[in-house]
Parts: sequence; C-alpha cells; structure tokens
Amino acid sequence: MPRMTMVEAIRSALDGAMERDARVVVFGEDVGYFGGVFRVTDGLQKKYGASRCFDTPISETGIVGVAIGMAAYGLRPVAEIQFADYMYPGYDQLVSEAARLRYRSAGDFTAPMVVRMPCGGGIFGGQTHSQSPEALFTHVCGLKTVIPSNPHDAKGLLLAAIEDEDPVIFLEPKRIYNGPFNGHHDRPSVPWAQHPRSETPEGHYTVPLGHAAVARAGEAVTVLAYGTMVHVAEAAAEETGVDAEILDLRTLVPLDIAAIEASVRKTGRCVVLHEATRTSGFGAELAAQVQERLFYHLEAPVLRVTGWDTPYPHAHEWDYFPGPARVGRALRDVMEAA
Amino acid sequence: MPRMTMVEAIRSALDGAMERDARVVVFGEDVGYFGGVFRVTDGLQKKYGASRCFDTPISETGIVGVAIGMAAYGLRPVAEIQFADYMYPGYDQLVSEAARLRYRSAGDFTAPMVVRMPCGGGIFGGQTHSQSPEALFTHVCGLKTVIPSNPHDAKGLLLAAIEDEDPVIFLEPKRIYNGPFNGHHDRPSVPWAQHPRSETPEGHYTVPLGHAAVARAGEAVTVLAYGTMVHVAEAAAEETGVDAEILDLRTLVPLDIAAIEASVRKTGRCVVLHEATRTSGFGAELAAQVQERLFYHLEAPVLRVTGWDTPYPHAHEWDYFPGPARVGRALRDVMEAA
Amino acid sequence: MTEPRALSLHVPTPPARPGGRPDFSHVGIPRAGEARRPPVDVGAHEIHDLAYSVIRVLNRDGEAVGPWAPELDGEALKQGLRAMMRTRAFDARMMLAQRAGKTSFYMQCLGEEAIACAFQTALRPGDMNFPTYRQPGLLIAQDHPLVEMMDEIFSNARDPLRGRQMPVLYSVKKAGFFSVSGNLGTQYVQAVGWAMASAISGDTKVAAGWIGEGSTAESDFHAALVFASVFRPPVVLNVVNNQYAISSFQGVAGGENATFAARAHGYGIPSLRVDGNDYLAVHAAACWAVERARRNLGSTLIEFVTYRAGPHSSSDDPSRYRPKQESEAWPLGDPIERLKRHLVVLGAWSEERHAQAQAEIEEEVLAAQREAERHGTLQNGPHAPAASMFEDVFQEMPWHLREQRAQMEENR
Amino acid sequence: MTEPRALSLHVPTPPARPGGRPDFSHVGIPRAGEARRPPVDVGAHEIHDLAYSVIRVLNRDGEAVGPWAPELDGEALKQGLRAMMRTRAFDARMMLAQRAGKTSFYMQCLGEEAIACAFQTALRPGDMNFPTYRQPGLLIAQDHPLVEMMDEIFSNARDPLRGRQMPVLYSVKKAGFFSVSGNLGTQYVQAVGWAMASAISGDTKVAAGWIGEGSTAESDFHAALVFASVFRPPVVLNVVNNQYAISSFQGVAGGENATFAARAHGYGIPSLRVDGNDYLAVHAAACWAVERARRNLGSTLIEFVTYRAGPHSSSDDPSRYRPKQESEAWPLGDPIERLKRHLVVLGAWSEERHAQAQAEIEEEVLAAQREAERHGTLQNGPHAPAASMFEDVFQEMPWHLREQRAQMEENR
Ligand SMILES: Cc1ncc(C[n+]2csc(CCOP(=O)(O)OP(=O)(O)O)c2C)c(N)n1
Ligand SMILES: Cc1ncc(C[n+]2csc(CCOP(=O)(O)OP(=O)(O)O)c2C)c(N)n1
Ligand SMILES: [Mg+2]
Ligand SMILES: [Mg+2]
Repeated sequence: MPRMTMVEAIRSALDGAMERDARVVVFGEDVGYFGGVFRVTDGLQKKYGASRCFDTPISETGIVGVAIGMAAYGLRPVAEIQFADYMYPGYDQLVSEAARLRYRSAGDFTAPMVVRMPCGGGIFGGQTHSQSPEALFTHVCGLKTVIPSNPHDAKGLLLAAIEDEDPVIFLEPKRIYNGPFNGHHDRPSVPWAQHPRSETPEGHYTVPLGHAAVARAGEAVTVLAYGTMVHVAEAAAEETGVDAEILDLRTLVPLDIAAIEASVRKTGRCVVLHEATRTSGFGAELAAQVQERLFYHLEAPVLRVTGWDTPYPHAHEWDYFPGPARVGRALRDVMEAA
Repeated sequence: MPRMTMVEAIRSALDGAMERDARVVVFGEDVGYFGGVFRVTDGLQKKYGASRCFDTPISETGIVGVAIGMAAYGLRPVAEIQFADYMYPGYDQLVSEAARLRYRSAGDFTAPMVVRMPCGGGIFGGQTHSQSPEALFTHVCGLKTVIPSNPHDAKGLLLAAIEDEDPVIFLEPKRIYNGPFNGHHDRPSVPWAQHPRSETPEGHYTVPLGHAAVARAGEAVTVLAYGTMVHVAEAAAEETGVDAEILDLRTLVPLDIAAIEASVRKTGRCVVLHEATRTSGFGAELAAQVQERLFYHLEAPVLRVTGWDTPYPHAHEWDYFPGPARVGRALRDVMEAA
Repeated sequence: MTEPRALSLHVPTPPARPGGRPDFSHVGIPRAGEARRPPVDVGAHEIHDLAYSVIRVLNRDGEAVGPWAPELDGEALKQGLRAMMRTRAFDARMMLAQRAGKTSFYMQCLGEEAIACAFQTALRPGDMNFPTYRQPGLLIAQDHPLVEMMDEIFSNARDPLRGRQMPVLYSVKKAGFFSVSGNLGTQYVQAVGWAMASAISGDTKVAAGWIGEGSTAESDFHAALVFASVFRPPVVLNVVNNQYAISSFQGVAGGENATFAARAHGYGIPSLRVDGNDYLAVHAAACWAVERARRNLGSTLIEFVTYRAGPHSSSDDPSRYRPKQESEAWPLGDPIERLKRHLVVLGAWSEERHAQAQAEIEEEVLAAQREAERHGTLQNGPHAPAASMFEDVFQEMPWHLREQRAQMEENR
Repeated sequence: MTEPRALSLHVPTPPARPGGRPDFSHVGIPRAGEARRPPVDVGAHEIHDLAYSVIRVLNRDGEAVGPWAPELDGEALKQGLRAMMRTRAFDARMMLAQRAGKTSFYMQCLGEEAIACAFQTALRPGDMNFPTYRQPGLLIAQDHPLVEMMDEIFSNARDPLRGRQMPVLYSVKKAGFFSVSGNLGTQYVQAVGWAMASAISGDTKVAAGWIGEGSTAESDFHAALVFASVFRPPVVLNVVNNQYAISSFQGVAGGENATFAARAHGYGIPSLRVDGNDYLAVHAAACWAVERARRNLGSTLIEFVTYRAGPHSSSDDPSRYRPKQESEAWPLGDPIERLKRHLVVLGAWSEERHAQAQAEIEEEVLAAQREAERHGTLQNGPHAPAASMFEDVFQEMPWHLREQRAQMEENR
C-alpha cells in the first residue's frame, strides 16, 4: 500500500472525490493554479478545470457563504480557509447559516459541505497561524467537527466528510502535514513514511465519522487526544512508562462516547489533551462528560493538559506547546493521585 | 434607595458614566434617537448629543471595529449589539483584535471597551433572538465576560466594565430586563420592584469584576449559575426543599474560583446551570474545574442542566428552557447520588 | 499649513422627526418614461447614470410610458393586482392575529407589495429566490397556499417548519423560496453561491438575492458583490430601499452620499434604480436583469425605491421616530392604487370590480385563517411534537441528542 | 423567451503564467502630468474620472510635470530617496537574515517603497497609521531606529513586543504606527474608528488606513467604507494595489471589472488613483487627502498602483505562478530609480553620490544588524523571559494565568 504524507493523503481524498462525483468543487484563497499555500490542492485545477477548483477573493465570509449556496443548490463544496486563525470572518456564515439550515427549514434545504482548515502551532507562526479553534465549532449544534492525526485517517475521514449530508469542519494539524511530531522540536524530524498509519490506499474508502481509534492500548490511564497531541501522548507514555490507553478521538462532534466510557471504566483514570487554550476548550467538555458518566469509576480527577490561556507567542512557542514533558507530568500525577 | 428595572439600571450606569467621563461614547443599531429596541439608551442622545450617542449602520463588524479604533485613540466606547445572536459578524474583530491588542503590542495599544448584548431566551424570539453565546467569549483569552442577574449588579458591573482597562463582553439576559423570571412562564410576571436587588443607588458605584455573589446560602449542594438561571435556581431550591447554596457567578472570566472552591468544599456536591447549548458550554469548564480541584471533596458527579444541543425553537421554547423542573430534578439527583 | 481647526463628527439626521413636516425632497424623482433602456449586454460603465435616476413606467395619469413599458396583457396585469391585494389582505389579517395573541410576532410588507409580486413573474420554475422577511409576495404571486403560510406563522401542528422558526421566516424550496434567515444579509452571498453552482453545473437556472437598504452595510453584501463581480454568476441582486431600517432612516446606511444602486459601480456590476411602487417598472427591470443572468452576462444589482408604510414589525411603533403623516407624503404613491388606476385607464378594471375583488380576497384570507387556526395557534397549540425539536439538527440524530430528547421527555 | 443555453462560470485568469510573456496592457497608463487636480473640497461625484486615470508626476525624462507636482525642495527629495534606499537595504538584509535562520519569516516591500515613505511625509506628529505588513517605510521615513525594528524581527531580548509577534508586525505608538495585525483587513475599520474618535473629541488628528488590493475583498473593507461614508471622519483610506495577493493576480479581487479606486464611488467617497512608484505623485495625493481630512471634509480613498517585485514572503516562490521576467516588464518602473533620476535632472544628485549613499546605507543597516544580533536572535536567543508570555493578556494578571505561569515554570 502506498505511503503518503498528510498533505498527499488529503489531496488524494480530494482527487478521488472529484473524480467520482462531479458535484465536488474545491476552492479557497490560492488553492487554484497555485495549489494552496500548503500544496494540498496541487494539480486539481489542471485535472478538473478551473470551474471545479479555483482561487477565491480574500473573503472568508464569501468563501463560506458561497459554499452554503452551492451546497443548497446540490453541489458538494469543499472550501479551504487558509489558516484556521482566519475562519472568524466566516464564523457567522458557519454558525448562523450552515449549521442551522437543515433545522430551520425542517430539511427543506441542507448544506452538505466541508470546510477544511490547517490548525495548530509548532511552525513559528505566532498567534495568527497557530490557533486551534475546535471548541468554537463543538459548541455549535449542527456542525460536525473532525480532526485527523495521520494520513490514513485524514483521507478516510475527509471522504466521509465530503459524503456526509451535514456541514463538517475538517481541521488539519499543520505541524504533522509532512511528518508525525511528538513535541520534541529539538530532535530530527521524522518522515511519515516511517509511520504505520501513513499506509494509505490509493482508492476510495472512508473512516466513518463519530468513531475514535485506540492509538495505544493500555491499562493504567485513558488519554483523550486528537490531532498532533496523539503523537505527543504516545511519546509521553513511552517516556514515562505509564501504561496509557490513548484514544485518538478523530471526530469531536459527534463524540465516540462509548469508546471513552469503555476505556475509562477499565483504567479509572483520565487525562485530556489539546493544544487550544484551556478555558472553555474542548477538554472541558471531555472532562465534564467523563466525570458525569464515570464518577464512580474514577480514582483521580480528570486532568487537562492544554495550551495556556494566552495567544500563541512567536518566540516562546515551545514553552506554550503542551509537549511530552507536560503530558508526562500529568500522567504521573494522575497515577500517583489518591 | 430607588428601585430600578434592569433596563433602568443599565441606562443609569450609562448615563452616569457619560456624565462623569467625556470619553464614554455609546452607539449601535437604533440606539441613538430611538433609544434602542429595548429602550436601554433612551434619552442619552438628547442629553449628551449625537456625537456621543448615535445610530450606526447595520454592521456588527463595523460596530466592533470602530469601537476598537476609538478605544485605541483613548475613548471609552460602549457598543451595543442588538441581540447577542448578531454578534457573529463582529466576532473576528472581538477575537482577533480587541482581545489581542494589548498582548500583541505589549501594552503599546489597548482596547478598553464594552460590548453590550441582550442574550437568552424566553421571549419567543426563536433561534435568532435567544442565544447565549458566553462560551464563545470565555474561550478567548483577552476578553472578560460579565453577566448580571439583577438591577443592582447590572449597574455596578457595567460601571466596573466601562472603567476596566480591557475589553469586556457584557451580556444582558433580556428575559429579566423588566422583571425577575424563575422559569414559571405560566405564572403572572413579577416586577423588579418586588425584588430586593432592584434597589439601585442613583449615584456612582461599582461591583468589581471577578467576584461571585451568594444568591442563597445553603449547605447541601452548590449551584453555579448566572443571569436568568440564578432565579430559576432559587425557585428550584425552594420547590424541592434542597438546601442549595446558589452562587451567582456574575463574571465568567476571570472566574471567582475561590468562592466556588469554598462552597463546594462545604457542600461536597455541585450542579451547574446555563441556558446555552450544552456541548462545550461554559458549564463544561465549570464542571471540569470543580472536579479537577475538588475531586476528593465531591460526593457526587457535577451535573449540568443546560439548554439542549439544538437551536432555540420558537414554539417549543418552554421545553427548551432549563426551567425549575429540570433544575429541581438535578438537585434531587445529586442529593440522592451515592 | 496653518493650525488646523477642531474636527467634528457628522451624524446623519433625517429631514423630519415626530411632529415635524414630512420631507422627501431628497428623493429626486424623474418623470415616468424618462429613463433610457439599454440592451442587456451593455457594459456596467455605460449605465452609471441609471443608478442616479429612477426607472418609472406608470405616470400620474395611470398610463404606461417610455422604453421600459413591458408587454403585459390585461390578464397578467390583473393577476399582478390580485397578488398585491392578496398580499396586503394577508398582512392585515396576520397583524390582527398577532395582536389577538395567536402568534408571537409579525412583519408585514405594507406599501412594498409590487416589488416581490412583480419580480416573481420574471422568474421560471427552478430559479431560486433568497428572500428577506419582507417578500411574502414571492410566494403569494405564485398562489402558494395561504393556509400553509399561516400554519408557519401560528407554529401549529401543520407548520412545515415544525414550530422552529419565528413567523414569516418561510422556507419553500419547491416554490424557489429559500429558507429566510433571522440574521440580516447572510443569504445575499448564498444567492451568489447558488448561482455559481448553477453556472458550474452548466445549468440554466438563475438566483435572486434580496436585502434591505439598511442591511447593505453588512459584510455579506460586500462579499456577495465581490464574488458576483469576479465569477459573473447568473444572479440578480435586489436592494429594497424602503427608507427605513427599524428606526434608522436610509442616511444611516450611507444614503446621504450615494444611491444604493451606485454601490455596484465599484465592482463593475451593472445596476438599475427602479420605482418600487410601480408594478410595471419592477417587472420590466426584473426581466432585463433575469435575461442578462440567463444569457450568462452575469449579475445585476437593482435598487427598488419604496417606502415602508407600516411599522418595522408588530413590536415597533414608528410614531416614536418619524412623522405620523410621512407615509402619505411619500411621492411614489401606493403600488396597488397605481396599478388599479392603470387597469381602469386601460378599460380592463373598474371601482366596482375592485371592490368585489377586495371582498372576495378578504373572504379567502379569512377562510384560510379559520382553517389554519383549526390546525392550531402558537398560544393554544397543537404544535409539532416537542420531541421533534431534536430532529434535523443533523440528518441522523447522534447519541447525545437522543439522550437529551429522553431527558426532555422525562421532565415534561 | 427561447430555451436558454447552458451557463458557465467565469474564472479570472492572469494574462501570463510561468513561461508566458509578461503582459501589462490592461494597466492603462496615462502620461505624467495629465490628470487634473481638483480642489480638496470637491464633491465625490465630480472626480469619478480620477478613479480610472493614474495621477503621475514624474515623466520618463525624470521631470516633475503637471498640476500634482508638489513643492518639495531638494533636501526633502533627497530625504525621500534616502528613506526608500534604507527601506530597500533593510529588506534585503532581513531576507538574508531569515535565510540564515536568524528568524522564522520575513516580508519585504520591494518595489513599493515610495508609497509608505512618501505618504508619511504628509502626516503630522499625533496622526495614526493603521498599516499592513508592507509599510515599514512609514517608520523608516521617520528615522525610527532600525535596531528596534530588527529586535522585533529577531524576537530577541530587546524586542519591544517581547517575542510575541511574528517578524514585521511592529507596533510603535509614538511614531503613529498602529500594531500590525496578522489578520488581513481588520485594521482598516479601526482606522475609521480612530478618526471618528478624533472628530468626537474635537481633536485635529488624522488617521490613515492601509490595505492590499487582495484584502479589499474582506468584510472590514466594506465596514470601513460604510462608516467613513456615514460619519465622514478624518481618515485616508489607502489601497496598495501591487497586482498580487500571494499567488492570486488582482483579477481575483475584482480588478478585471473596475479599479480599486472606483470602489469608493458607491459610498460617495472621493477617490484618487495614483502611480505608486512615483514618490512625487504619492506625496501630492497624500497631502491632498490629508488636507481634506484635516479640514473636516471627510475621508478619501487612494489606490496606489504598484507591483510586488519580490515574493509574497520568505515562504513564497513566485516563479510558480508568474513569469520570471514580469517584474522588469512592469510599466511604472522602479520608485528609487525614478526619484534618483529626477534628482539627477534637477542637478541635486549624481551617480557617484548615489553609489556613496548606497554604501553608507548598507553599512548602517549592517551595523544595526550586528547590534540587534547582540541582543539576540530567534534561533539562539536570548528572548524575553518565557514567563512574560502570561503578561499583557489583561492589564492585571488573573489567578488562572498566574497558576498557568507557575505550571509552565515547573515544567521548563
Ligand atoms: C445580523 C443582524 N443584525 C441586526 C439584526 C436586527 N434587525 C432586524 S431587522 C433590522 C433592520 C433591517 O433594515 P433593512 O435592511 O432596511 O430591512 P427592512 O426591515 O427595512 O426591510 C435590524 C437591525 C438582525 N436581524 N441581524
Ligand atoms: C483574514 C486573513 N485571511 C487570509 C490571510 C492569509 N494571507 C496573508 S497575506 C495574503 C495576501 C494578501 O494580499 P494583499 O491584500 O494584496 O496584500 P499584499 O500581500 O499584496 O501586500 C493572504 C491571503 C490572512 N493573513 N488573514
Ligand atoms: Mg429598509
Ligand atoms: Mg496585493
């Protein structure tokens, strides 16, 4: 099976979707001729023509707004927001329109569309190229929120998202576009080719939305992670020797609560990870759910390891990023608790 | 001491602030000559002139954007968003600009400004006149988020917010503008005059940001609530006979964690309330914090009573609203829990 | 440079406030028939003058004059009159029903009936409107069942939107009527996207966006014009300038400095400015713009000049912010009166037939209301089952909504 | 109507791609001196033609001609030349420093130096620019210390922004230079708000907003123009049309259909279109617009026509999307060359003096770099203390940030 990077896997998903289904159209800032600032859409305009893959004006409001209109018409738009940090101007269209259309029209109109956006830090992008705004989507009923951690899942989840009948926010952790990253920024970078989950079928397959994966089986503590943090969790487990069970959530809404419950029931402990700022981050929802449902199974409080409640600072990126040291510390803390 | 409604108390705060400080300017859609769709700014244009209280074009982006420019200049803008449901077009300016300005310029520029917005349901406003988007602000570092539950606090908190050096989101639960409301929509409405916290000094005072109030002292369970839900909690405590200690949080960021800890340490149980949708609502943050800090004091899981994860439906408003029955049920559940 | 003087802020003020004398002298109104009619493939730059004029067909004597006078036969005109009369009667009834507590809220389009009713006649089945709350005429002109509209207004058991939306925020896909949003402006750029989709698909369908003059300040208006300019999709972008946005006169939206039709100039989009109270002018301009769209010539912006004769909504009291008699002073008259007069002049109509038609329509509307009330009202129900509120958030209901539905049922 | 034909989407394509022949025939360029110069209190509608022309002063022979030729003495012109040369030298050095790994990223303004450098000379102390990342010239023209700018670029221990911002996103309040945002367009409407505040306060200060032609598509551009139109505050709204937005040519922003200067017409805001590579034309237009603002006549929009001669940023490779020789084909030439030529023609400058100045400037910039490197680089530090990242989120640090700071320190 071919090995792909995240970028290649996502491109392969788009390519396959456009090939199979003439309704799929791809657009965003610089995605047409140039193929996107991260090269994700490279070659698609050439292959499918400019009216199926094109550059848009720099208006996130417009990008999301026209996508909704196209989806209501019957196309399957896949829009790119160049960085997740730039989705805010399009937020109203997502929240008030895409998320609400099926509901308010009682199914008369729908908005099956995907909004892709690179997220997360680790590339010295400072506060406007590093954000992880997933909680701003998970709070919005009517949106599904997906975030892959590896090429295989990225392709399968993106195909599932494109085929989904509802609007899907597809977050792409840019730090792992070209290789997995466990937070050890001072070590040589590793290519995807060395990672088992870079094996990505050329053809069509889906990874269904709403299902977590066990990234590492373990008995001692459940780690709930997604995106880049899955790799950090793996490093922390290895380095601390804590026998963590790492769940890669993959879809945040709808959440795979069954997988979470099964794991925490087994381990009795839970650590929640994300790169986003802490307060009201998605980790709060996870912690709240776990203690609500599994209080009597818990032997320690659910701990959160997250980005700080500050903007992502340019020079202090690695003091901001919740790397293996901070995750490891939480694993030990939760093991030592009570 | 005079008794005021919420509307009168907020107007009194604006009036006093404009009187004391020529830098205070008030604007928004229909707030000038007309005095606002909820009459909050009535009379201010006449008293202070059209260049200190005026109507704006219908552009929430513009309203927030010009407020930031004015604040950076040295004024103290108090902008109104006609309904919290309409803040999304201005969200980018709030998140990427107002919240970040002090940080990114290392204090060279700041944005001391207040954005007022009526929130919450209970007036048959349907999905676009009923939302409670507080969690979308609490996740954003650099913003303070305030929500009063009575006239006295509304005035004092608003004056504190206007005097604050940072941007403050000031949410006004519109269902209690003209009288307290405990969720019994089928009973006759009560005027503020009968409520002790309608006693509101004419003159200047502040209720400092970051401090919760004990709305009802109790021993059995801590209820964390804000806005309209404080009144619902009071009704539920009375109706169930559960000796709840009800904290009116008043400020969500920065949170009064000391007050929460002290209460939950005492009661060992906690119920969290809000009208906003459940998933990733601010209740998740509260539940996560309480179990993180007070796990060994808790005798039951922290329960959440919230709006459902659906848009606010027009006809089914009272099945959506987390009224005294649902809150009472949670109080009993948490008391019965092991 | 000499020492500069203190600056001051310009805050627009309307010509008249309550107690004052209505003044519409700023609305320059050319004579009917005066505006030229360019070919549909004209360049945007060649018709800038039309954004500063007003296309009018019906003159004071009720005659249709000038190059924009459309070829509509008496039957079509009578249908137009009937659509406007039904719209007005429907509105009047529903305002009363709201006051009687049968629903929470109502918004009428009093005085603006010609715009939606005439525009709809320029479209074909399959085309799509993206309306605001003030275009029920798009439905009524198609004889969409009034009862179904009332069912929505009453949020009753037959409400197609299952009680979820506030009154008048209809959604009727089969009638080319997109789900109305409570958020202003958002649908304008969606109309552009829908039209882009039609072009991408090699289809022949046309979209129409609708927005109020006040809402042109919103971001989506700009996004719509930018995308329409760049991709030239088949869309007609309508701006209904009814002089008011709740309490704010059109100057607060920028109307002191340029017309709303002129907004299109900066994008290279052709635009027309049209007498919105003139059924024939609206029809003619709509046909012109729809033909442009259909012939792949791209978008057109049309400003319809009209007057919101009623309150903004059932919650509003315009006497607080504008002179009571302002409506009577509105120089473009009443759209129903004007078309009626034209028909009378043509010899196709009379006072008697009008009175009779009026009585029939009122009867029809009342009968519809009676039927709708049998399906329920907001106050007394029945409504869609409460549990249905958890449906349609997603196509398939996920576990957390099923769980919440169960909790809701437990606590009823 | 006959059966309509299948529609198709118009997708703008630039005149040339890599390997193709550069073509700027679409940029109609009038002769220097041709554009008329209206009085500053002219009505917006009277100067629509200026949005379709190009105000130019320096002709091919290096002479300053026509009504816009400003009264700048030789000293002022030499200062302008020096500012542009220093800006270019600074950029060149910093591009190298970035490649040498001393910082993460860099953005230069190669070819666009005249715009910011000349504009700044029209302002007074106390006025406020709201720049994008491509106006370092506003600072350099004021002789703002280069070392301080480099400290920011290197995120070193002396970085006034304490390592928080990406390179070139300066903030220098005392130099009237607003904190640059990484989000496009946002500052445009803030400039309008700042100017409104000046007017509300009865002050005499003027604001200047800056935006790229690509970013005019953003919502904030529209919001800025709407508020500027309605409240007429003292603000100059600059659009820098450098033909590109990363890989997208200006047609993707709507430039095929109208000029960016013309965007102002729909709002009734006067606008000028100016040769951005002509120091004298920029200065003259800036003075005209600033005078309008200062005299309470409201806002002006200026489109500066220029060409982004370098890559978008240090992360970009323009040879992937445009012909390599396109820059040389740019018909408005190079701003430094043109002003130099003028000075030579005036007899105030020579090749020798130019070469000497160039050498001095390079030396100055190198010395500044050495000093800044002594303060640290991104790669090797030192930086502001890590704990400082918790400061300035709020004026006073709340408990949760103090707690997080402690956790951060524990895990270092
Ligand atoms: C985004 C948003 N902001 C504000 C409102 C509140 N609002 C509802 S109608 C209205 C006035 C709209 O005026 P206009 O666009 O002229 O339309 P008209 O009512 O005159 O038809 C306002 C401000 C809203 N619904 N949505
Ligand atoms: C809101 C937002 N969307 C997208 C981006 C990514 N981005 C950075 S620069 C740029 C191009 C801007 O082009 P233009 O406005 O013409 O300015 P120029 O770079 O040519 O000076 C883009 C798309 C951004 N920074 N902010
Ligand atoms: Mg209006
Ligand atoms: Mg550009």
